[in-house]
Order: sequence, then structure tokens, then C-alpha cells
Amino acid sequence: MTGAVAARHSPLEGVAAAFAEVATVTDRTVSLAELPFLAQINLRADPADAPLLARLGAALGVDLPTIPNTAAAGPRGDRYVLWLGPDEWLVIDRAGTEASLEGRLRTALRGGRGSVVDVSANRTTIRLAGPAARAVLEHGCSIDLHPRAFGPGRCAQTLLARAGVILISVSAEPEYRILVRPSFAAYLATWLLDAVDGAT
Amino acid sequence: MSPSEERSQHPRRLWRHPEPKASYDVVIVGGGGHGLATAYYLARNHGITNVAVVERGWLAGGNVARNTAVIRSNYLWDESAAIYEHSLKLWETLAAELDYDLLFSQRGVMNLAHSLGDVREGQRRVNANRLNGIDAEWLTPDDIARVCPIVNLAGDIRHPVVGATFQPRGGIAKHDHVAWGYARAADALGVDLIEGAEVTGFEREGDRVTGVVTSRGRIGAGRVAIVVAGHASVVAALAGIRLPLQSRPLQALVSELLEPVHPCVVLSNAVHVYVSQAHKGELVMGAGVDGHIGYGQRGSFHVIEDQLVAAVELFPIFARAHVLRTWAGIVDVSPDASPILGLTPIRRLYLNCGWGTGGFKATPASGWVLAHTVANDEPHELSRPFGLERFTTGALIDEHGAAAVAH
Amino acid sequence: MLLIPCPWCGPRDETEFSYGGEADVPYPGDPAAADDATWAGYLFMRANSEGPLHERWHHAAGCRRWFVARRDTLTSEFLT
Amino acid sequence: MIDTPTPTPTRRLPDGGDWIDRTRPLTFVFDGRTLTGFQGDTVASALLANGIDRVATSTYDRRPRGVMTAGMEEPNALVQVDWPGGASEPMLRATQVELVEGLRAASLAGKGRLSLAPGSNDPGRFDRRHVHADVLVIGAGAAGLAAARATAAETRLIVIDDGPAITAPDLTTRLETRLLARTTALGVYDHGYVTAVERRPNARTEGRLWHIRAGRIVLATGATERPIAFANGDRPGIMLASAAGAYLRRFAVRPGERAVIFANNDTTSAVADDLAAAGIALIETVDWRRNEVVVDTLADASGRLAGVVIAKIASDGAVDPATLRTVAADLLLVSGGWNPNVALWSQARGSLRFDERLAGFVPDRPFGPVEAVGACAGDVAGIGELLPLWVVPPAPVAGRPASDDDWAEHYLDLQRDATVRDLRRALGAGLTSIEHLKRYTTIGTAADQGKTSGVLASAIAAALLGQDVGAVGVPTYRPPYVPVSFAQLAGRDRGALIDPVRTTPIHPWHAANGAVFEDVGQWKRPRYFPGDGESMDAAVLRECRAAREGVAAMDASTLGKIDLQGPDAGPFLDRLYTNAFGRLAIGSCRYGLMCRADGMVFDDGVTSRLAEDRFHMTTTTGNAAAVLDWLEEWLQTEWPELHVRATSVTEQWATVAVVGPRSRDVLHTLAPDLALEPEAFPFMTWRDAVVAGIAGRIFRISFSGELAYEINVPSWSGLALWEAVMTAGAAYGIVPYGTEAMHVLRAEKGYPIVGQETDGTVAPQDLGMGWIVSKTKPFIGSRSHRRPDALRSDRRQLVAVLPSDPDELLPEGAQLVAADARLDAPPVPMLGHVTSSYRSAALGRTFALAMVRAGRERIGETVVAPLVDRTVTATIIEPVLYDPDNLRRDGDGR
Repeated sequence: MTGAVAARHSPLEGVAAAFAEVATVTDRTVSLAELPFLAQINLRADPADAPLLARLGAALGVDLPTIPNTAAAGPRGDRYVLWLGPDEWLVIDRAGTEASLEGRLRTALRGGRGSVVDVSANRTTIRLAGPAARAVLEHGCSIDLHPRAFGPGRCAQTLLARAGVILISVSAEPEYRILVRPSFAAYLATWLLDAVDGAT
Repeated sequence: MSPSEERSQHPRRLWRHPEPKASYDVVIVGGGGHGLATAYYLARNHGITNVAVVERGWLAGGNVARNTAVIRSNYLWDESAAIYEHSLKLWETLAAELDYDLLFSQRGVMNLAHSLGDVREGQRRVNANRLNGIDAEWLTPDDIARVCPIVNLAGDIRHPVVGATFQPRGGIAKHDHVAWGYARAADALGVDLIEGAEVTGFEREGDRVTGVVTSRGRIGAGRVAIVVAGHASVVAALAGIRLPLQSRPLQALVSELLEPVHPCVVLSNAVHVYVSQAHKGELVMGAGVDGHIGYGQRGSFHVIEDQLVAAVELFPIFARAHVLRTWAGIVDVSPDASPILGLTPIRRLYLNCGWGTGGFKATPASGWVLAHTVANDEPHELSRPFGLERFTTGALIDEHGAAAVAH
Repeated sequence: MLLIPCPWCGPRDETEFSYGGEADVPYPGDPAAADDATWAGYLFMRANSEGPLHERWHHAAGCRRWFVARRDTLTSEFLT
Repeated sequence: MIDTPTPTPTRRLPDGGDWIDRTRPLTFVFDGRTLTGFQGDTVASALLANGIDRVATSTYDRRPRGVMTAGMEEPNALVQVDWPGGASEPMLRATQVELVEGLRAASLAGKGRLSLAPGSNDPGRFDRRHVHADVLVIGAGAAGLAAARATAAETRLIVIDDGPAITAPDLTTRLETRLLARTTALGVYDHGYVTAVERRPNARTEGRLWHIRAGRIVLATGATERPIAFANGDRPGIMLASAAGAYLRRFAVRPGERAVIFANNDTTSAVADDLAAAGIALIETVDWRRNEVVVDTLADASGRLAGVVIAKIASDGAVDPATLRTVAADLLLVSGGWNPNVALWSQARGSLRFDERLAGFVPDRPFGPVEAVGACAGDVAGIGELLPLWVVPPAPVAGRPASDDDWAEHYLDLQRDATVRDLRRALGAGLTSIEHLKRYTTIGTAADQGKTSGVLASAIAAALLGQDVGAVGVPTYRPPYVPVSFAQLAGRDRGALIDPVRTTPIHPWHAANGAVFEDVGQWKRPRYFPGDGESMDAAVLRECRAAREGVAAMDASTLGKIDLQGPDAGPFLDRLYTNAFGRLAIGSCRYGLMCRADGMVFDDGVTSRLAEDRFHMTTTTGNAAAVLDWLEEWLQTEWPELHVRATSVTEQWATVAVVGPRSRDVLHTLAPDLALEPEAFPFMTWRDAVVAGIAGRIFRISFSGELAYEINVPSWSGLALWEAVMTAGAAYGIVPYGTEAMHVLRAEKGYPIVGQETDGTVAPQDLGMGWIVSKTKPFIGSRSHRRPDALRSDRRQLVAVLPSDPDELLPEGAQLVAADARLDAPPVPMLGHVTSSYRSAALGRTFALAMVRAGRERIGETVVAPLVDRTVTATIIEPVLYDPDNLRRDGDGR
């Protein structure tokens, strides 16, 4: 499989250089980077089945968030469980862990109502951070991004410019994660670079 | 055209303001373009002049006052083509007949194609139109450049223009002049135009309508026609009739006056905009209908933004034009984007609604066939396919394909 | 730009939603048993009221849930 | 390149000017004359400073017009501005355009000019920004700032103002407060939504459209002084009294030398002080409250104001001829009272009432989170006792009866050249509604939207109708409050950003290998891969031949893919599809057709059973999202009792279709351990496999009729898989093919494409697919297939059409008519139309698919397709033209 891993291509490998320059040209008020190949598991489960949710939470080492649009961080910093809907979550973890995650969750789901789907390649992730990061998003995102409404630990499925995204607020710096479908990634990257230009 | 020609030119006399009589042979509910045309043709074609048009607000204050006045007849299906082409033929002699300058201008209507699918549908429509005796042409990008040089024909834009359908006889008219022309002519033939009279109910004897109750009192009627675009469901409900309609905002906007820059009418279904330049010089634009039911005669701002995105993309020269005024009408959208015309379950009560975004261009034919229906208590041949019963039989006349932006 | 109250995500801009028209129009339990008129009613007849209306909305760009809200179609105020 | 300024007599005061910076002189050009002004000047103030009073010519009557106001309500001073950046912008208010070095302005006659070099795009950068606020204050005058200060420190507060600066240091220090100067609110919409345009938010950006969602909106938009209608009240040198004050105080500009004030209220006393301070002679104050009126004005040769005719009104309401007198003046300052700026209030659905004391419309009942304060609420400072005066009658002309024409020079809407005569004519024509009067006279429809003329016209109309002004009302206020450029509203959604381009993981290879792309929804898909100088026809024939005779590969990644899990997945699919899936064996695939409830074809695709409780569904490229939404709608709103979960995996998987008799050999090279014999891996089954070292899944399905494998791997490995397929296929002459060849191959087999053969009016039976429509189980749409129209025998049905000339390619969209139809006598009855048309390598000729009325009964009939330039004769035949017995799906039996 190493050969295959070596042959992976992330949707934004072509703009890596442009992303890298952003921190410099904006005097570190904004930074952009792709975080490729993160493990992502889409989890659906009957929210009324408390034992099931408990089993799934135990399998993940973190309780499934039941407050809409919040993200629970795992024991180690790199696992997040995002509320996507009343019976839907997205589990994110280090690249390469999707198989074991899927297996653990499928075992935990056994006997319950729901689904477990590996969607690691279904979206890529963009890290957007810096003092002007929020302003950049405000050029194309209509939800309230003020820390009071969208501080660390909040997430949202929404529109950024003309692309559907999952937005996560991970730190007060501020620092955001933007999850986007590979087919929209190039468009979104172009839009972000343009918005950075106007916001700074 | 010279400044004085551009200045609003209306006759010295328009219409009376009579008190409603106790009863009329025919009461037309709705003093919009279609209602006024119906009254006129009742008098002119059928000699029925004991007619009242009752309007809850000010005459011609609904969609006819709010639309972008595009006229064309290049519809896909035979039934639609027949009634819209009848309308266009009436348009061509209407100004002379009404003795009113309608500023009717057959400058041509172009519908842009941006994809292979658009081309396929466009060719299908052009071929169907020609076989139906409707002038229709297929334009290549070079042809488009000749007809409308300001269209962006660059090959590398997001939605390149790869061709267009063109109806040379299509064009525009001045909406108020049309409605006022019909009103003036109907008034002159003895029709009572009654403003500020809102219909609040219908009176019936058995299965037959006998009158209307209005905010200005009861008015007896031998026959009643409901012609209230934007409120058809609401008024029909007063008579206990359910209609398969959704009343949605349709927005439009105008720019300031500009020197002539845009010679024809251009529509684009794919990028959702249509635009012409009116006689005074303002650009008149519209787009698709808003996404939800709305009776507030206002739409959502993002719809306006999106149509300007499209306008600037298709016409880069428009970038520095300014939006002066935006507004919305209420369009009654039917499941197949075709009108609902004809008889109702209640005898002597007739219906004309569901024109969606296509109502203005249809005004003459709509009045013509409804007048016939009212006078003869049976549908006109042109309106027969558009009866309410088609939703039960399934014989829809689906113009969505050809009319995604049906102006 | 309506601000539509998603019961899960809270108020979001109209552009995140798709519209479902009148709410509570059930799919006939046994369509085969419905006569043509009844079936046409299910297919095409929806309330189109001027004023309060129970409507279906789909938070298409958000949590993807369908929900019912009551809205005044004249003022576009959402009613509780 | 700008010439050196021509010296002009300056009306600039030696000192003063709150808004200008005398240390920063600027050079600009007006109507070809090079002039100077200061940083902070508007074009209007700079022109006045340069002694230029005539700034425009009226639209229709070609009358000279001057600067009438100092703000956004300006009806006259509209100019064409050529920005230093290169853009030419029409109809800008000279009273609001801030001077910049090198600006070129030209006077207009009520009409602007659009100009842009062909092939170029507007150079300006405009953007937008979304923000949320607890409180939005519109207008930073005294009332607005007081309202702002009244909010708590932690309030998320936004204050916007049209002027060049907001002076409120105490607010500037608040962390949650944003002050936006040079910003004009355009509209107040539902649910606290406000749009406002900011001029020059930063060096890079010319304009920014703020989308503000506010919990509370405070309108502190002030009031606008209104004129009084009298004969020849439109000359250069006649302006609103407050405007003169503004030019003196803000810009230190003297708009004239000898002034007359005409007023009906006390607000002009402050202006009188300003005039005195500037050394302008105040010849006389004509005060209506002393029964003094301005009846008419005189002009010099240039059309500029030279004299003012003053008189008293007799008891009968007419001008008392005995009192007529003329004074010389070059400045007439008019104040007919003040109109609260209620446009935004009204847009927000707040109601208005006519306030007798103010003689103006003021906010009445609010709607939504909107409140009005200060002058906007009717609290106009220093107005004193106002005595309403709207119009001064014309001086009687001896020996001539009064007529409407006496009112021909009583201008109301200066931009539209609409006069009191027009209003009287409209009423004479029988019009009574203010909306009718507006439309008849066009008053209030120009670029200023009647900011100075609207209420005046209503009041005069009311007087003529003998009604109260309040009863007559004002026309509806509509957004935007001030004109805004198309480019500003388009924002950054230009060029590549107008609409996302979606590409597959394999796209880089396609682009590098010369693919010609086709737009399919937002996707860019390879249409064909031409060789050097190869035509499309040649390339497509070559690609088709490879698929039929050797091996070819296509990027099918755009197909929609949905993962279905749950014990009820099978029954759910039975309700969705016209055919049955409940008993589909694990490991097998099945083609399925979906209808909408109206029974018309909605989508199709192959769905495979991965496990007892898990399916992998594929959809058409265009319907991927629509089908997922469709599934969710039924599961959530109708059948919540079904335990099924649907998850989109469209972009989890990249899909490569390897097609043709040699495809097995290619796959064998890539997956040597996988048994590929038809017995081991039969048609319509799938296998998990490692292909080219990549774990994936192979579906043995075919959209061409040939032996074919659709290999799915995680999308990040899609490019690697494709390259491996191309490498392994080289030995077999593998050819990449695009959507065009794919369409030809499926059409040769008579397979329809949703959206091409179908258009929302086509039922499965019309496609000859009754075989796939279950008679025994209900499915969505099944009931509709029993409606009378669905049972017609003359419905349009899918057939193939062969032109008599095998080289004749029927255009798609061609209409078909009976061979004996009379083409010269429209309407000509149409039988149907061509939905697909191609050149076929396999058939060695052209062919087409068509939807034809009662088509299957017409098999063998000859029809004609009348085209613009020719008429084509063709024969209707069965739609399956190639391998009708499906002998090739296992390969060519080598």
C-alpha cells in the first residue's frame, strides 16, 4: 500500500505554494494551509438510543456532542467529533486512521440503528488562521462568526462563497478548519486567496 | 428618439370614475392588464358593454405595473405557441386599434445558450416554432455579435455563449400605456372601471354565481370572471375553489437613463437574467422567481445580486450602470408553468390565472379568449387545453424546459 | 434575505434552505386506491394562503433536516 | 495627462472649511477645463469654488441647471466621472463624489454613457462583507450618536454615516463597535437585514457592500429640506437654503454674492448667519409667514439666476399684481420645510402619517426591530412655526385666461423636467391615485427617486384633488436608497468566481492530454481527446472504435454515489425505484429507474448490494445532490419508520470505466490475483479488489454494451489509478474517451440519458422501459402511470431514426413531421423531435434517437425533418441498433 499512499494526490497540492505565501504577504495576519488526507467517518445513530450513543462515545474516547453545531475534541488534540445533525456526526482524526476508526465504530453500532461510512476522501481540509481570518470568512459567509456565536468548539455546515463547507472554530487565535469537497476545493482556494487580498 | 418623444405622452382623457351600479351582465374581478383587456374585448368582440371591472386598489396597479414588458411567442409546445402567437399578432396592431402609443418595439428577443443541453433545447424550440409559423432563428456567436454587439462572447468565461435562439418579432412595450390603453378604450365603450373595490365574497344561487360582495357594496352579476394575477388562489378560495398555484415574488430592477447601448432583449436561462433598454434609456432587468410563497410584493436581495452577477458577466459594459429601483410583483406559478384558463365548478364563474412570469406578453390573447369564454360560456379553442381538468388527467403543458426564465 | 429558524441550527440565511411548500400533506397510504381527482390533489394542490401558513423547509446547506415552520406569507414574519 | 489649471475667479473663502484640507490641492477636469480643488472637496463644491454654476442641462427641456443641494438628494448635478483607475461611471451625484487627483468629470443632460473597450472588463474591485450586530445605527448626526452612546459598552454596535468621517472618539475606543463613514444604507429588508455600501474601504477596494444582520435598527437618517414650486424655480443659483450653509461651512465656498432667502420656517436663520459670516449680501428674506412669496425668477444670458420676482398673495389665493417687484440676486435660497428621511422606515414596512405641524410624512407604526430618532422621527431642530407652502401660483398675464400652460415652468421633478402643468394634465385625464400621477408625470422616477420632489408633488396633487395630503400619500419607497453600481452588487463574483468549476481528481491528466471539456452542471468533463489536428468527429469515431474493438477508458468519477445502510434499505429501494431491489443478491448490481410522484422519469443508475443491510447507489452526474435530497425527504417526512441512512460518497470514490473486449486483459495486469472469467466475475456483480496496489471496488457494469469494469478507488488515488490503467492498457492500445463517445456508445444500444431523451414529461413506458416498471409493487409515481394521459396510445415514445443519407447528421432538436406534411401551411403537425444524433463507427453511418408520437407503431415509417436550410428524410426503427441480443457484454468471445 505504501506505493499507493505515495501516489495519493490531495485536491489542493497545486496551490500549496500560494497558500504558503499568504502568511508572508499579509504580514502574518492570515495563514492558509491544506491539511490533506485526514481520516473522516460519517456516523449516523439513533439519538434516542442512549446505550448506543454511550457505546459509540466509548469507542471514540469522547462523548458524541448533542448540542447542535458543536465539536468535541478527543483525548489527543487531533480527534474531533462534529455534530452535523440530530442523528449525524463527523469523526475526524489523523490521516491513515480511518480503517481502524470505521471498524471500531461499526462494532459499537452493532445492534443499533445507524450507519458508519468512511468519507475520508470525500472532503479535504483547509486551515485558516490569524487575526484577520474571521474578516476573510466574512467576505463570503453569512453566519455569525463572532466569538460569542462561533468561538472555539463550535462548528457549522454552511455556505462559504458558493461552496458548501463544514466550518470548525478550533482556537481563539482565531483558527478555523474548512472542510470542502475535493471538486470544489480549487474554486474555494481561489476565492480564499482573493478574499485575503481584499481583507488585508 | 427626441426628448419630447421620450417624455411620457398620454392622452388628455383616460377613464371615468363611476359609482358601481346594482348589477352588471358581467363583473370582472381584477383591474389589471388581463382584466381590462377582457372587458375591452367583451365590448368590442361580443357587444357586451354592461360590464364592470372591480379593482381593489388602483387600476393596473398589480403585475402589469411591475413587469419588465418583454413580448415574445417562441414557446415550445403547440398549445402555448398558438395562444402566445395569437397574442403577438394582436400586439402588432394594438396601438393603432387603441389609438394609444404603446411604445411597442419589435427589437427582437434573444435567448442565450451556454451549454450543449441549451443548444439542444434551443434548436428544438426554433424548429418547433418555425413549423408553428412563428419567426424563430438560431444564431451563432457571430450572428449574436451582429445583433447585439455588447454580449460577452469570449470563449473562456465561466458560461460561454455558444449560440442563441432569436425571435425578431419579439420585443417590448410600455406596460402602463398598454393597461391604460385598454382601460381607456373599455371605458369609452361603456365599461365601468371601479377602483378601490375589494371583492370579499361571491354570491351564488345553487351552483351558479349571481354576484360579488365588495368593499363598495354588493354588485349583482350574470357572469363573473376572476382575473387577479398574484391573488388568484386567495380570490378563488372565496368561491370555494382550490387552485394548484404558488404565489411567489418576481423581482425586477431599472437603471438610470443611459444613452442607447442595448438594441434588443436578451434572456439567459443558465445564468438567470433578462435585460432590455427601455425607450427613455433605462436598463430593465429581471431574473427567476424567489424560492418561496410571498404576498408582500418584495423579494430577497440575493436574487437581485445574482442577476447583477449574471448581467455584468454577460454584458461587461453594464458594470458601471446603477440600480435605481428594485421591486417585486407576485406571480402565480402553476405546476407546468402554463396558465389555467376557462370554466370552473361554479356555473358562470370563469378563471384566468397561473400565467406565472409570462402574463404581460399574453395580455391581448388572454383578454381575447377569456372574453370569448365569458360570452359563450365555453372555452375558446386556444384556451381549451389550459383547463383546470388537465391536472387530473395529467395532460400538462410543461413549459419549464423552455421557460426556466420565462419572459 | 429571510432569516429562517432551523430548529437545530438556529436562524440561518434563506440561501441555505430549500422550500417544501405546505406542510402536513400526507402521501396517500394506498395510492392505488386513490381516484384520479384525489391523486391530482396530492400531486398539485397545496395551500397558497395570504397570511399564516404551515410550511416545510429543508436546511439543505446545513444539517439537511426537514422541518415545519409557520410563516406569514404577507409579512414573511415567522410565527411561533 | 492633465493640462495646467486655467485660472478661474474663485469663490473660495480665504479660510475655513470643515471638510477640506487646504494643504492638499487636487487637480481635476470638468468638461475639458482643468481646475483645482482641495482634498475633501466634492466635485460640486469644487465646481462652485471655481465659479461654475451651470453643471447640467435638463433632460427634455434642455434648461440650464445648477447645484441645488449638498447631499445625496441632488436632482441636477449628475456627472459622468472618468476615474483615474480607468473606469467611466455615469450619473454620479457631484454633491457626493469626493475629489481625487486626476478625476475627470463631464456634465450630462439627464442621461449617462456606458463605455468599456470591447473585450475588456471593468477594472474596479468591489466586494462584500457579512456582519452581525446587536444594534445598527444609521446616521451619525447628534441623534444617531446619542442612540449609539445609549447602548451598553459590550453591545455589538455598528454606526454608519454617509459623510466623510464619524467624529465620536468615545465610541471608537469600544471594542465591539464599528464606525463606518462614507457608508450609505441602501435597503432595510426582512428580519433585521440591512445592506449598506461603503466607498473606498481600503486602497485596493473601490466599494464594499455590507450585509448587516441587526437585532435592532435605529434610523437616524435626518430630514431633507424641500423646495417650493414657483415659476422658473429651476435655474442655476437657486438652491436649498441648507445647502448654501453646507457649502459655506464644510468647503468655505460662496455659492453667490447677492442672496435672497425664500422660506416658510425658521431653519433659514442659521443660513442667514452663515451668509453674513461669509460676507454674502442677504438682499431680502421672503417669508411666506408674512404673506411674501417668490413668484418667478429672471436669468442672465448664461441662464443663471439674475433676479427674483417677489409678490404677495391676494385673498383669492392668486398673486396680487399690485405687489409684484423684482430684486437683483444671483442666489436664491429656498426652504419649504423639511421631509424626514423615512424611505428606510417605509422599506422596513413601518407605516407613515402626515404630521400637520411639520407638514411632512413621519414614522407612525413601526414594523420589526426598527425605530426612528431625531429629525427622521419628525424632530427637526429650529424649524419654529412652519406655515405650509407648496406652490406659488403664476403671476396673472393680463388679457389671457388662465390655462394649464401657465404652469409649464413650475418645475417639480427637475431631472424629469416634470412640472405642475403635467400634474394638472394628469388630474384632468381622470387620474386620482398618487401612483397613477407618478406614472403619468414620471415625477419621482429619476435617479434621485423624488427625494426633493416626491412629497411636494403629493401635496400639490392633494390640493388639486381637494384631499388631505395624508390621504393622497406618497409613492412606495423602494430600495436602493441611493443608486448603486451593477459592479458593486456583483462584487467578487466575476470571472472564475462567478460559479464554481468542479473537477475530478483525474482532471490534471485530462488537461495535460488535450481533452476538450464539456460543462455538465458545474463539472468540467472531457468531451473527447483529439489527437494533433484531429477533428471532433474523427476523435469520437476513434474513441468509439477503441471501446468496441479494443479497450478504452473513461473518467466516470462525477457519477453520484450514495451509501445506504440499515435493515430497511431493501424495502426503501423498492419504494424508490420502479423495479424491485429487495431480493437483489449480495454481490450483485441492478439498473434502476426512479420517477417523481407525477410518474415522470427522474433519475436512473446502478445500485449494488454490499451486504444484507447495505447498498451502494449511483445516480446521474446532474442529479447526485437532488437524489440524496429526495431520499432524505422521503425518509424524514414520510417514512421515518424505515431504518435507513443515506450518506453521499460521490467524492469519496473516483471511478474509472475500463471498456471493451480487451478490458479484461488490462484489468488482469492491474489485479493479477482477481479471477476475471465471466463465470468467476459475472456481468452485474461487484468485487472488492486491490487494483494497481490501491484497495478499491470493481463493478462489472456496462453503459456501452461491451465488456466493461467500473473501478472505484478513494478519490485521492483516482489519478494514480487512471495513470496505472493507461500504462497497463498501452499494450492493448487503450484510448481515453469522453462524454461524446460515451453518448454514442449508449445510444447505439438504445440507452436513454435522463435530461436528454427525457425532459420531465417522459414516463418509463415512453422510453420502452415498461419491462423495468413493476406491476406488483407500489413505487413513487406508480399511481400516476394510471392517469388518463399516461394511458394515451399516442404518447411520445423512444425510437431510433435513420436518415436516408447515411452521411446526413440530423441536428439534435430537429422536429419530425409526416412525410406527406404540407410544410408551406403552418402550423405543421409535429410527430416528435430528435433527442440524440451521432455518427457511428459501429454502424458505419449516422443515426439518431427521437421521441415520436406513437413512435413504436411507426416503426418502418418514413418521416421528414424540416430544417432551416434543408429537409431531411429518415426512417423510424427500433431503438436498439447495436448488439440487440447483448452478446458482447462478456467480451468478444476470444
